[in-house]
Formats: sequence, C-alpha cells, structure tokens
Amino acid sequence: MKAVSFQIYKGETFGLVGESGSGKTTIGRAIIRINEASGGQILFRGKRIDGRIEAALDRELIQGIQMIFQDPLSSLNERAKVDYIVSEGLYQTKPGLSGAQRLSIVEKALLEVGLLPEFASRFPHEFSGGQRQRIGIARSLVMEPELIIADEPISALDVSIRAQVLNLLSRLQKEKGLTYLFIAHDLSVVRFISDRIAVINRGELVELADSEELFTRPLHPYTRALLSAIPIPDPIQERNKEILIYDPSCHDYSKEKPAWREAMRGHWVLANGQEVDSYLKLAPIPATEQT
Amino acid sequence: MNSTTVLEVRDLVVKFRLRGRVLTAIRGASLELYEGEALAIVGESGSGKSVFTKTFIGMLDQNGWVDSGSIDFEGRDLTRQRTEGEWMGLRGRKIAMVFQDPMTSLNPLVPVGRQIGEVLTLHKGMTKDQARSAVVELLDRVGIPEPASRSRQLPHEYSGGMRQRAVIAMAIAAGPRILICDEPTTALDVTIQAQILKLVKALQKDFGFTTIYITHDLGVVANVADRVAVMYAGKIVETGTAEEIFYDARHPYTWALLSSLPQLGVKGQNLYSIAGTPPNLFNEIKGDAFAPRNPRAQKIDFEYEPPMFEVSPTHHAATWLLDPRSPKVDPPPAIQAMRARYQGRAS
Amino acid sequence: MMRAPDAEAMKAIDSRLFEFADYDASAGERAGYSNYSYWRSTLGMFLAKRSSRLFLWMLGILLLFTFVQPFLPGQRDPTTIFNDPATGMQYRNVPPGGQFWLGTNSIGQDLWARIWSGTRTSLLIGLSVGLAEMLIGIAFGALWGYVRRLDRVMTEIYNVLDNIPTTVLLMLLAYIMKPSFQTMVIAMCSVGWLGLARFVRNQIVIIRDREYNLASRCLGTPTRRIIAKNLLPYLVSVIMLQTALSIPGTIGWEVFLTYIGLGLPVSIPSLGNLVNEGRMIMMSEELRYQLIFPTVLLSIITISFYVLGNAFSDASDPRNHT
Amino acid sequence: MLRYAFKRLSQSLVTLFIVVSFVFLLMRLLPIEGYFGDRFQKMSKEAIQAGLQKMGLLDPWYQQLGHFYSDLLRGDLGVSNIYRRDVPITKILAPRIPYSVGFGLVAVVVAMSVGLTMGVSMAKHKDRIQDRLGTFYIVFAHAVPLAVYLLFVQLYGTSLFKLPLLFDKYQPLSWILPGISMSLNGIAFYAMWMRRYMVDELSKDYVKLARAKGLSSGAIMVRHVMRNAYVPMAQYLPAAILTTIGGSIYIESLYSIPGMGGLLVDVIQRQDNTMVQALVLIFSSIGILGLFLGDLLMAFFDPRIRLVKGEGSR
Repeated sequence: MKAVSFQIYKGETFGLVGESGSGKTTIGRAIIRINEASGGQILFRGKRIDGRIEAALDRELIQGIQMIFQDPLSSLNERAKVDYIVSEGLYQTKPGLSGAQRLSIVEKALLEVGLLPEFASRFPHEFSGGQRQRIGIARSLVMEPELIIADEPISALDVSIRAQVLNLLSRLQKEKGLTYLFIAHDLSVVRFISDRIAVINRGELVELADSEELFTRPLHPYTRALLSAIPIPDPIQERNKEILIYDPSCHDYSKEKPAWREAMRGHWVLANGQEVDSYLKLAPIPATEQT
Repeated sequence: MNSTTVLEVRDLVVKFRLRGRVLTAIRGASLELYEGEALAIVGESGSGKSVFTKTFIGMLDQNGWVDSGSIDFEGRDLTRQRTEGEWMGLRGRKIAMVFQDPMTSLNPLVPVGRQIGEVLTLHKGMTKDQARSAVVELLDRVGIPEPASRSRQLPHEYSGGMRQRAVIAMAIAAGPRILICDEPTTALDVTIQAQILKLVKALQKDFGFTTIYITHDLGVVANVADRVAVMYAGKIVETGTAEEIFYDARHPYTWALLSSLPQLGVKGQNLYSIAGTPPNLFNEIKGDAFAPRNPRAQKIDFEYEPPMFEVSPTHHAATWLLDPRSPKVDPPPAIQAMRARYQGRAS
Repeated sequence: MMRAPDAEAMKAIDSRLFEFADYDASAGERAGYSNYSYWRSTLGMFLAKRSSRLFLWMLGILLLFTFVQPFLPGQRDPTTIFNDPATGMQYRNVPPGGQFWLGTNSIGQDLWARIWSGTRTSLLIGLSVGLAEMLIGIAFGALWGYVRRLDRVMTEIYNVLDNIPTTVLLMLLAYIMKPSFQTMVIAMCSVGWLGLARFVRNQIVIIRDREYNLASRCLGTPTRRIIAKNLLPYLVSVIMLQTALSIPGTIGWEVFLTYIGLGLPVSIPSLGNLVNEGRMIMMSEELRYQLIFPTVLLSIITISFYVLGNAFSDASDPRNHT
Repeated sequence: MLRYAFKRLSQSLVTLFIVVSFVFLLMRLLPIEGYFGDRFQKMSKEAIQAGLQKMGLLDPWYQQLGHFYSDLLRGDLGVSNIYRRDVPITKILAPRIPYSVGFGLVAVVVAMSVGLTMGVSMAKHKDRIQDRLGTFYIVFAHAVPLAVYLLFVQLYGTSLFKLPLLFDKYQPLSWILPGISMSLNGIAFYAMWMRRYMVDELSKDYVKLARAKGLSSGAIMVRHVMRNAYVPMAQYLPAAILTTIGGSIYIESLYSIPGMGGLLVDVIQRQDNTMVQALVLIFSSIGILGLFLGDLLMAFFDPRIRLVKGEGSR
C-alpha cells in the first residue's frame, strides 16, 4: 500500500473499486482497525482513530463503524445460533439488557433485513448464501452504526440474489441515514450504488469523482481500461465495443512526478501537470453514451 | 449461421445419490448445438448447467448417473457409453473443456509445457520432441510472451490470466470439435476477463470449433454468444439467439436474470429482484419450478409443467405465459427499455 | 428438435387455471429450513456406524466391569500369593480353569484378579495423562496460536522438544526420576502434550483469521469470549479425538518403560507389568496364557479407544453431515 | 536449491546446539550413583565429593558445558563409568554403529517401499477389499502398542517359522525377524498418509482437467497424482526416522542386536550416566538430521517451497 487519502461524507455511498491485490480490502480493514495502518491518519467524526486510542473512543467506534463481509459462508460462526450472532455486539454496547430485550432487538433486526423472526433460534448452516448475507447485515444493524464498510458484499452471491441485497442496502441507507464505504471489483455494481467512486490500482488511488462524472469522463488510462472491460448486457453494443488495455509504462514521469490533482471540480486524478492537460483534451466520450 | 447439428441432447435426466437420498439434477433438458456456433448456457449455481455439460464428456461424479434421455454426437448416443476406453477417444480429442479456476486446474508440480504436450502425444501421436515445439507454437498462439522459456515453467510462475491461456491452449491442442468453457472468467479480474473472452472468440474463428460457454453472468454472454440457453432447476427454460434473449425474452426467470443486473438498473430506484432461493432438487417439483418465486404466477403454474412454446423458429420458452389463454403480463421496465432501445436502433 | 406443445393435451387443461395465484413472498425464505444442530448431527453420524456402536458397547461394559470387579463376590486379592492347603506349596503356574479362572502366575497370584487390577492401574495412568496432556496442550497451543508475539519463542521450544526422539526423552525423564506411579504420569505428560499443542495451534491459526472472527472483533467482543464462543467450540471434537488417542498411546509407553525396567514396581499390577511377566515365560507353550490374556484385554481397550476416537472425529466434521 | 539447503543447514545447526545444550543440562539431574556404580554403596561422603570433583561435576554448569563442547569438538564423548569402566565411549560405540545404521536404513527403505505401494493401492481401490484390509492393518499397528505386538512377531516367528530367536551376525536367517519388526510400524504409517494424500490429490481440479484432456485413469495416477502425493510424504521421512529410532531401541534389545539402541537400554538398566548422556545426544542428533533431510527432500520435489520463503508471497 502506498499513501492514500480520501474523505467520505455523511450519508453518501463511497465506492472503492480495484482489481484483486489492489489494496482495497486493506483500506477497509484499516478503517475498522483490524489491520493497522503503518502511517498516515484516519479520522472519524473529526477524531483520529488510528494507533492507540482511549477506551471511550474505542467503544464509540465499535458502535459507530461496522462491517459487512464478502463471504457469507465464513463470516458467520457456524457453532452459534442466529440469535447470538446478531446480538453479539449488544453485549458490549448495551451490557445491561435482559435476554428478552435482546431477543426483541434481534427479531426486529431480522425483520428489517427481510428474514423471519423465527430464524433466531437456528444455526447459520440452515440458510442460503443470500439469507446468510442478510444475517450479516442484521448483525451490523443492531449496533446502529453511522458508517458501514461493505467489503464485496455481493460478489459471492448468486446473480438472482444480488439484486435483493443491493436493494436492501439502499433501503436501509434511506431509512437510517447510513453512510457506506462500498468496496468492490465490479464497476457496474459500484456505479449503481455509489455517489462517488475512487479507483485504486496497486495500492494507489488513481482517480476519484462523482460516479456519473467518472463514467462519462474517465481521465486516468487505468480507469478507462477498467470501464471498457465492463460487460454490457446488450449483444450489439457488446460485440462492437473496444477494449482498452492499461499499460503502466505509458506514463512519463521522468520530468515531473505524478501527484493527486483536482483536474476538475471534485474530480481528482493521479497525474503530473502535463498529463492532466492531455487527459482533459482527450475527454473521451465513453462507450455507454454512444447509444 | 450454419445449421448442421453437432450435438443433440434429448430429454436428459441426471440423478445423484447423496447420503441415501436421490437428487434429480437435470430434469429432462433438451438442447441442440449447431456447427460453428457459440452457445451460452446461463443459470445460477445449482441450476445444473455444469452437470449438464459434464455428461457430454462422461465426467459426472461417481455418485451421479444419466437416468434417461440421449445425447447424440457423431452418430453415437453418448449416454450409452460406459467404458473408459470409449470416452478416451472423445475427451480432449473431440470435446475439450476449460474449467473455472485456472489457479487449481493445472498440476502445480509439472511444467506447463509438459502438461500441454501430454495432449499432443496422446491424441495426435506426436513424439515428445514434436510435441515440445508444437507446444511453443500453441502458447504463442494464445498470447503467452516468450513461449519457449515459459513452457518450461511451473504454473505458480504464471499469473491467473496466463494460466487460463495455458489451459485454453491445452484444450484446443488436439483440435476438438466442441470446446466447453465452464465459467472461464469468473475467477479473473474484469480486464483480464475481457482479454480471455476475446482470445476464445478469435481461436474459434481460426480453428472452427463450436463453443459452449457456461456462465451465470449475462453480461459475459452478450459478448460471446450467438445463441443462449437459460437453465433453471435442471431444465432449459428458454433458448434463442442472443438478440432474442436480450431484447425479447419471454420467460419470467430470464426477465429476472436480466433486469437484476445493475447495468440495467436506474440509480436511486430498486433493482428488479426475485425473492427466495432456487428449489431444493431433492424434492419432487410439481408444475413450473420457478412458480414459487414468481409474483405473477398463475394457478396452472403450480399444477402443470409448461411445455416449450415456440416464439420464433429459433426462440422457444417454457412458460404458460405464452399460452393464448393466459392473461397478458408485461415484462419488467428494464426489459421493456431494452426492447425499445433495440427497436429504436433497428428503425 | 424442440418439443411442440401437444395440442390435444393443451386443450384439455381447465382454462380457469390461467389466473394469477396468491403470492407469498416469505414462502421462498422458508425454503432453507432443515432443523440442524451441530451436536445432534455429530452424535447421529457417530452412532449411525455399526462399528462405533459395537466398540462403544464393548468399551462401556469393559470399563464398567473393570471398576466394579473388586466389589463382586468371590474375587481374590491381586497381590496375595496363594498356597495349596494340601501341600503348603504356592499355586505356581496353575493353568486356567477350575479354581483360578485364568490360572495363576509363577509365584501363585490369581491372574484374573491381577488382570483387572492391572487394567485399573493402566487406565488410571492413561486417563490422568490424557487429562493433563489435554490441559497443557490446549493452554500452550492456544497461546501459541492466538498470541502472535509468542509464536517465535514457542515454536523454538517446540522444535527443541520435538527433535529429540520421544522414546529417548521419555526414557531419560523416567530414568532421572525414581520409578513410581507419579514418575510415569509426569514423564509421559512431559512428552505427550507436544502433539496436541501443535494441533491446537494449527487449528487456531486456521480459524483465527476467518471472517467471523474479524466480525467479532469489529463488534468489540473481548478476546476471552472470542476464544470461548468462536474458537473452542470448533476445537472440542479435535481435542476429544487427541485425548482418546492418547490413552492407547500411554498404555503402550507404560509397557515399554516396564520392559526397560523404568516402569512401576512389581508390587503394583499394571498391564505393563503383566505383559512383561508374560514375556519372560512366553517361550514355553503351556505358560503362554500368562502373556495372551493380558495382551488380548490390552488390545481390546486400545483398539476401542482408537476406533472410537477416529469415528468421533469423522462424525464431528460438518462436511460429513447431511 | 543450494542456497536453500545452506540456509536450512544453518538452522539445523542452531537447533542442534540448543538441543544438545538442553539435553546436557538435563543430564545434570541424573542420580549421582550412576557415576560410581557398585562402589557407590561403600564410598564415604568425602570420597563421593572427591570423585565428582574429579569428573568436573561440581563446577558451575556453564563451565561444564564449555568443557563438554571442547571435548566434543575433539571427538571425545568421555569415558564409561560402569558398563566398561574407563573405556572411552567412542571406542565402545564404534563397532555398534554399523548394526544400528544398517538396520535403521533397511527399516526405512522397506517401510517406505512397502508402505507407499500399499497406500497407492489402497487409494486406487478405495472402499474395496484392498482398502479394507489395509485399513485393518493400519488400525491394528497404530492402536496396539508396538511393545506388545512385536512380542508376538518374535513369538510366532520363532515357533511357526522356526526362525532364530536371537540375532547372530553369522546367520542371515536371524536378520529376518528384527528387520520385519522394525518396518512394520513404518509401513502402517506410510500407507496411512500415502492413502490420505492420494485421495486428497484425486479430488483436486487438475485431476479433473487431466481427465477432460483424455488421459486414462492409470496415466493420471502415475504421471500426476502419485508424483504430487510423494511431496508431502517427504515430510514424514523424519518422523519415520524418529519412530524407527524409538522402535530400534526396543527391537535391538529384544533380539540382542549389538547396536546402539540395545546398548541404551543396557546402560540405563545399569545406570551408567556418561553412556546414557552420549547415547541420548547421538539419538537426538540423528533426529535433527532426519528433519533436515526431510525438508531438503520436500524442497527438491516441490520448487515452490524454496521460492516462497525467499521472495515473499507471489
């Protein structure tokens, strides 16, 4: 990982896109403090949350930031009942609850994610991938977090299930004013759900913009290559599209080092001055608008 | 399109025995494969699409068997082949297969070149030396740089995309008539995925084989397939040319598959989604298997299994919606939008 | 050829069926229910095998009898030397049958009583060693696997102990201490926990970074509850297997140490002592029963533990569950 | 490969140093009568102290360790106290080494060839009669203590096949029983793991692909599966050597083979401390050597092992 900076605004969905090994998961885990950041700062509600922090802040963070995992098979404890899995966080944040109170919170959370309350007494083994993923979502919901880090939440699910989970995430965002950091490798999914998108390549952010802006005016050659590779479910368009291949050696950084620059309002790109100019001149019309 | 039939499957039923219970994985699927075409079989996990194609090369797992139906290929009924010897003349030679995960489908301890060479010495009767130079040519053809030195390396020295290229080289080495690609790109990054699909398409043009793609991703299908077959719960529920499936789908399951793609969604609105999960194949399925998940299901869907209705000579769908007596049901908005766009473009 | 709808059959269908049916969205959600419980399935799988049921019964009856035997009527003391009242001579090497069911040994002790007494001693050693190994092994293994900072040191300790052949280390420890019951137990514990510790460690390393543990950390669950709720339940079956296997192992070591002369004093009957006594006279055919009887019982016990341990470990693997 | 071997060798030397020092220090706890033998009963306290002083046993432990190492480097393992009083231990050991090494090698080779073949055949005929018989043997060999079933090998070997009861180097027939005894456990061990690895390998994707290529199941077995299953087997070589050492101690003594294992039992029974120390150190070194060889073998078969550590992950 190289140095990476970005801000996530309250109530938005911030998409982080990159291919395998790009470091996108590392960023998510650094924010939720599973991995330690070796340098730099992470701020949440204006307070620094990396490195050593006080116990009170720690509690606040556990409550305020939650995570949804990629693999619905391994992200639930097979030896515990749904009841315990969903309520696990309450033991820390609300230690005084009685069993009945906890159960009612669990049942409410299950209903919210479209599952039946009677599932509370069952084991994860009994559920399908989509249902398990929703149990995982319920588990983070009971904490009433402000920020949810969703690390590839639908990539391990069946196609017909993905839409359910995406819809659920959007609905919960509207109802509860959640903020999402949505990490994925699939640009079409990220475009659908995100307000802003950051593209990461080999541990470096290369571009960041509002999602429609990014799709209509991708600047960095890597972003352009990624966009060109998205499969389009339309045979005529798809057969005629041109695939761009990103060659990392296309940059000439001998004279001027690249920097994180704001090429247009709110549209950032990793480039040197000369490159920014040439990118803007190109300002390509993306394939998706040709129709 | 050439309309000579290469392979014809009729009413195939495949069953598995699992811990004392019998599961019907394929429930009477029929399909034709035409010479030189690219056919995509689309379905989610558990729909039986992999099992279906495995019967073409006799590679069902030990506990599975073809219960009834036939598979005609070059005048033979493949379901009647029993011995290893009968299959060996076919596997890799006439029908080749590329598997999903290139990371695990090569033997980690044998040099890549040697693994490809095996096919040549086996099916083309080459000597080891002949095979060696043929392998280098093949590797070059599938776009592996420095093929001569690369062929001596072990799989772990290859990247994921390169491995899949090597596996493809292996599959086409004996000049098969049919190439089956089982989710060839799911394990790869999007950029690599596009390159691999392009490669297979180019090879198909050069070598003239017929391709079957198995995939769950309709986006991939649009790029490569001439024809699409949609599979649900062990049955083919709709077949048609790529245009017919994408612009004029008739089966509600196809609608669901298409319109749940985020590419077709409108931001800020819900994606069209289908509730529930596919049926348990251990149980007897009555009527239309998709009915319990279909909000617009009719009573007949729970009683009788729908036959294949003909939409056009190339387009068939198994849904009671095509019966003239059924009430009219409009496809979801995303499907209508696709159709409108297509018609707009055509006029 | 695609099947065309059969016109006749189609017409016969009641047209009233072409109406929308009621739709219940939650029906799809219910589909997955199977009423599964991990422990119930494990037990079910375990008992489903005929061989496990057989060995379970055999071992159960054997263990019960071993501990009940001294309280049954008509039992003799295992260490008393019996004299023939007629001649006043010891009942030396009396063959099985009649007065002494399994005969007597070379100094006139009742073999039947000695075998059961020996089994008690050996099982006691086996169980205490198994239990102690379990405690040490889990504690060491859990720390080794879960606390990353300790990994280097503990790996080094393990390597050193593992590099000395177990037999040699065991002999050495038994030699340094004087032969006694405690010596046996301590020496065997010192060498036996190693395997379990590594096993537990490897398991924990595998489980430690699974996503559900990360989830627990995100939820702020304290380490002790992660260990109790997330890790140990996965290890119980493994631990039980290892403990079950350590019992036949321990009995084997006991026989070996006794052979070298580092075992229990002759005054305490144990399976090791009995086998060793039998070995000295095994070349004479008519006395061979003194070797056969103890070894048969010993083999039944060790094989039962071994087979049951493995059957349980198979049954506890969720991949084998229906 | 050479670099890996060198790295691994230096690691082994460090381990050897630690093990030797550890065992040496453990030896300081030996009962002191073991330095004097029968004389011990009659000796006065002063005489004992003087004797210990003379042997350097009252020095601080680090001095003793230093002496020990400087002697060791000169190839001096000290003298025997009781077994053959004041004879240098190296002299006692020298004629015995060929027997132990010979039998040990034969045991490992026989166990490997028979065990691996058995494992392969069990995997090939999984759930059929070969597999069941093999499994029965494996359960028996693992569950019934070595010390017990080897007695029966000796017993019935001599009574049924009229083979000699004790070892006699001039009579080749007498080599058979100890040779078999030493391999039996190893055979079970190798067969069990080989079967398990073969079954594992058979379920892997590359086997599926090899089948799809049109290779016959026989060719897949030989060219792919067996080869790959041998690699993890290499890691069991050291363990097999370790258990062979353990077994040889018992077997050499059972058949009165004049090797080092039987000697260890002898000197323990006769409480000769310096001999015990020397033998324990030798056996521990063989153990470390075995681990080292096993690792080299693994790296030889599987090049990924030597690369991964040097270059980090991928």
